Amino acid sequence: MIVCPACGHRTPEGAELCEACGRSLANFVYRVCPSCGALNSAQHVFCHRCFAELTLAEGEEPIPESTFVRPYTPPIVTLEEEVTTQAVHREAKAQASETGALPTSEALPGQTPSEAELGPRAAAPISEEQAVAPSMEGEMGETPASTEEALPPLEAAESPEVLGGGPVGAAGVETPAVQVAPPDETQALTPEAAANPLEGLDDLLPFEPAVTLPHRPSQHVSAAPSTTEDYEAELFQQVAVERAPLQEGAQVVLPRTAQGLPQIGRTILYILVLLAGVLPLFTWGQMSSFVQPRESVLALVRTIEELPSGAEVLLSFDYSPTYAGELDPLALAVVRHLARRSVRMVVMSTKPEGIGLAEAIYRTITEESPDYRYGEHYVLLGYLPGQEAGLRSLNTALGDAFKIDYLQKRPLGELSATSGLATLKDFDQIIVLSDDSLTVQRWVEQVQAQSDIPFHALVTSAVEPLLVPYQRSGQLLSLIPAASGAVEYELAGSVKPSALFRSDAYAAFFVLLLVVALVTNALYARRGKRGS
Amino acid sequence: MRRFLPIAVAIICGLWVLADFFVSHPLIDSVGAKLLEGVMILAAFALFAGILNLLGFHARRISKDQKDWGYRLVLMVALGGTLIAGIVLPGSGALSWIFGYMYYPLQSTMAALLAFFVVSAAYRAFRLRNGEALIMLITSLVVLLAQLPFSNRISPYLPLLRKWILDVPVTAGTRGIILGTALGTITTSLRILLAVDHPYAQD
Amino acid sequence: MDAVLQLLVKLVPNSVDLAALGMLVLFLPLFIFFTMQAKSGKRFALREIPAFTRIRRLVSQSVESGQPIHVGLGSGRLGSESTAEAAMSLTVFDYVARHVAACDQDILGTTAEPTILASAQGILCTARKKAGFPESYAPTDLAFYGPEALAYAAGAAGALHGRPHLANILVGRFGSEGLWLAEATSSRVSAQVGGTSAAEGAALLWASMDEAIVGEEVYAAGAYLHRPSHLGSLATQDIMRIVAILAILVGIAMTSLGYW
Amino acid sequence: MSEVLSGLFGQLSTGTAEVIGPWVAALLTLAVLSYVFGFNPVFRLAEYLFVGLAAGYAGALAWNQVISPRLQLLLTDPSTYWYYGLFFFLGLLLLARAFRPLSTLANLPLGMLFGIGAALALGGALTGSLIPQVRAAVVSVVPEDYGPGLVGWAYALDAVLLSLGTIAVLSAFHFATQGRGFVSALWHGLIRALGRAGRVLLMITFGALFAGVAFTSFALLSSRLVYLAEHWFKLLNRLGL
Repeated sequence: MIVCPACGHRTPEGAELCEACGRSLANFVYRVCPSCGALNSAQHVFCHRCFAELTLAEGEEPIPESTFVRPYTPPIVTLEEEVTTQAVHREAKAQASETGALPTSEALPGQTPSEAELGPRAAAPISEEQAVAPSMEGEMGETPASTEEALPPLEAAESPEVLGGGPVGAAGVETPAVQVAPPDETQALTPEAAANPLEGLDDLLPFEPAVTLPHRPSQHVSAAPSTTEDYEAELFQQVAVERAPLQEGAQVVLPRTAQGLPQIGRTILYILVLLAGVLPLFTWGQMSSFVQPRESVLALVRTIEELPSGAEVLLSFDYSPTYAGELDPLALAVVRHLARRSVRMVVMSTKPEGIGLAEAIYRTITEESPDYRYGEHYVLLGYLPGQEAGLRSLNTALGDAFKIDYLQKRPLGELSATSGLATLKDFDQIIVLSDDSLTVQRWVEQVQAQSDIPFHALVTSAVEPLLVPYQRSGQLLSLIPAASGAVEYELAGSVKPSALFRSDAYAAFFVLLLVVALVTNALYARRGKRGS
Repeated sequence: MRRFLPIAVAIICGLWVLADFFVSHPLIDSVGAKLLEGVMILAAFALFAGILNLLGFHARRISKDQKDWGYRLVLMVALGGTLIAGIVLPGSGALSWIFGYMYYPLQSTMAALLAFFVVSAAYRAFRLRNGEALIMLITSLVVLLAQLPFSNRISPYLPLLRKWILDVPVTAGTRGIILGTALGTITTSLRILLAVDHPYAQD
Repeated sequence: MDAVLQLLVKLVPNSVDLAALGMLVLFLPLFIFFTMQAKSGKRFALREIPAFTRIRRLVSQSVESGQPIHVGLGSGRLGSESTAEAAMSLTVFDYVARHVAACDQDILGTTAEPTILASAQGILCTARKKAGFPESYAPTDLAFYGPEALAYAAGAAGALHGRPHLANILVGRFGSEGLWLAEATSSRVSAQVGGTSAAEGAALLWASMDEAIVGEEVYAAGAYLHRPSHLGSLATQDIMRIVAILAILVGIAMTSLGYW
Repeated sequence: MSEVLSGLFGQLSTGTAEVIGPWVAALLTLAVLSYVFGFNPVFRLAEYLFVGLAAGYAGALAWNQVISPRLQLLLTDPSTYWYYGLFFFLGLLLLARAFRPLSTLANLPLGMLFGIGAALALGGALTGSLIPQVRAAVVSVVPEDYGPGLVGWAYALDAVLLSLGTIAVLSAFHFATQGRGFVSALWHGLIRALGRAGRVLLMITFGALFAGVAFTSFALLSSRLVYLAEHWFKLLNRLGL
């Protein structure tokens, strides 16, 4: 398959003239990738799309590298010709968008129909071919010697020095194909055309993955530039500095700051969030009189109130220090409530750091109520490794999973809080505090489903939405998001308040988000109006 | 050989563990368990390779451009110090001091920075560029409002609405995502197990 | 026949496992058939996923402007259940690395998982070698931070600090650290593209990315970028999707009519 | 050597370390919160410190819990635990990745990780996600199954929405677009319509999850601020103010 460099039409192998525009195709050689079918320029060793090695056809010689730095002689295109080829090109495009369907053999994933038609695979060879052409022509010795001298080498034109070192973005690759105007043609250009040499060309020069061109260090030309070269360099620079004409459908990549927040806006926003956070330290819980506990919290409070004194509750602190800030207040409230009811608590964790967090909470409890003692009223069992398998082992025998306790390293039978416990079935309630949905899921599947012990999950607000189905199915008796849950629990269980005053902060945060939503849309609407 | 051996190992180990997954047979089970333990050991070694990379990365940067050398030095000293405290001096209390007074506050405050980032992300995400953004904006504000401890007071229907949203559309959404992910995971794993893809076998 | 069944029941005692095995038997021939087809050059049209188009453009832009791209590979551990997701993040890295290496440009990859680090180093080394610049390969073009998720986000944000990068491409397993990283670096990159498969992380990345990849789309990265053989997987997924939908519909009908 | 060091540290820890500790913690918290004013030197110091500590801590954990106990087993009873030697060898090959000439040696352990991981992912996706989630989506849509009267109808409607919603979200991920022919056009039209509904459900899901994370992260920030306030409060107390 040969792709015409001027109009992009695909002509069967071996043809000498393009079927669509009639240009000579004598100098164009392509390689079809054996694994993905993409068209590659002759000098490619690896497919530009799938990176498979391109095999050489029989008798085909690998193109020597030295040809790449030969002087560049562009195909001579008169303006008239250009217009016609463009027309053909547009027609083909219109056809493609009319039918809408992608030709299955050519469809590229992830591209709009028009792009797939002209996209990298078809497009790359076009502009690339113009770059290859000179080398081929040079090889065949058809180029008149005079043009060869008059024109700057391709590589030099591409090198950054000529571009003035400025960031050129997409222009860098597209323009080498543009600077092709040969000297005699440049003079023939009409004034309008000279003013914007790219006019009408943008369709012809699609956004091309530059990676198809192997990078080679530029070879510096030692000779002083001729006047034509100067003129061309200037022209090229003009073109390069201008915003590159984008292919239809391509997006202009705006700097992100233009779409999002500038740094100053960011700082203001962050200070507002910080203020919302410190607000309760000054207002000290003005909103707390509005707090009204929801059903799920009330259910847990009722359950604990109804427990006989001396009942056994298993608590599992399955959260990491990252989320301790949210779960600690609720854990403290629940443990305070349980301690007031003189319920016996057995504490464990399925996360290594969890037991340390539990220890800190119980230190607070023993400070507050000194007659609630370790060993007699509560025991820390420790960390239970093994995830699913670990939890399953609790079902059969507690003593297998934990031989000694965490703080005093004594056998469980010696401690009065655990002496009567054999398996999980001896617990009246199980309360799990967790920061990920998977852990709660495991508890439900491995423990709750096997033993039917009343089961409560206290989780971070972030994972609560994912666990709601378990509450609906009745496997979780209560599911409490910790942030608001702590505030509600302190009120409902009338335990010593330590998180209640945070309700001010939560209210402020919601108002802040509401304001953010309004402001961003107001600014967006204004910018949109100005833009139109 | 350089590519053949790793591919063969991948296929054999993979198929063995897959068999272990479905079939219970003493030989398969015991070898399978050993392979899983091996994965744990390899991950630990990989971690040390990662730590070497981290040290090398920053040492190289210090020697190359000398910028930020102070910060990089702090990183390397902290890393080395913690490693020594944990490996050479276990049980001296040094590690638990580092954990309690340095690591824990740093970690939990880094997590707290998410509050800022969530708000600045909301600034972009809440912009009504299309219908999708509108749906997302309304849902998140309703769910957030109903999450507040006084939502009952605003309207008794608010928590009910939130519960319904989480019960029906959100459950459907997450279930759809999980099912789709499962399909993708299965084909991706099959590609590795059948050696269609072998990203590990590099020259 | 009976003996075979009995052996099967004896070997696979769990009913879920049996159903799963049945699914696998259904999957396998489809997968092999479509992958063979894809390998022999058969193509089919895919719906557009803007994020992948964007990644292609960003890579071209990076090569042209010389600004490196940062690829975040996430925290999916190889050798655990998140291997598939980790493999897709490596596929995306492979795509970026090969294109960037062809022009001997810089790239930065970061990961929270050391097993990914070792794997990505191999990929980058091969890419540099194939492009003809083996001497440009440096193992430290890939950085490991972590393994704690937030330490990764903090470390990667620090690594992006010195030099302006063109884009963040975050594909793989990400939780809240994805949002952390994206927002902390948003003023220093001009585009952010990425996604993850789990719902929690996907929601956050959707909010913070310019173009987001959601859920199953993560596993399509290879087919959309540079691995036509992955088209076979997508065809299999599409068919199995329909099988799953039919299973749900039939199940609902049977349950409602009281057969189950 | 190590006894001397730990003795030294033990003496320190009883006195100074416990006094310095809370100060270090409070200052580090402030340093991280200084991010409000952008990437400033104080924040960057905390950032690099955190990265170093996290890596060191994980390394110490991996050594103490994974490598060291197995190394001891291998050294005491090599005939039973020979396979640990094999895995240690493979682990060392993994370290070779950092050195260019030996780089390819790491392919072998990586192959093992990929193979086993793929098997686990495959098994997990089949038995842990695909089958249970399909089963969970199979629910009765007959109102009588849920209760009498309007309540039953409401629940049945929910069940219908839930199942249709799951199907819609699933079709939102469909990759192929229309091929040739009428049947294909019809089929893909249906899938696309369902997929559009699925996108809406996805957005609702994302909105709800985003709200959850927003609330959690704000609670974390609030906790850190309360902690700081308490720290300064205690300090003022101690100074007798």
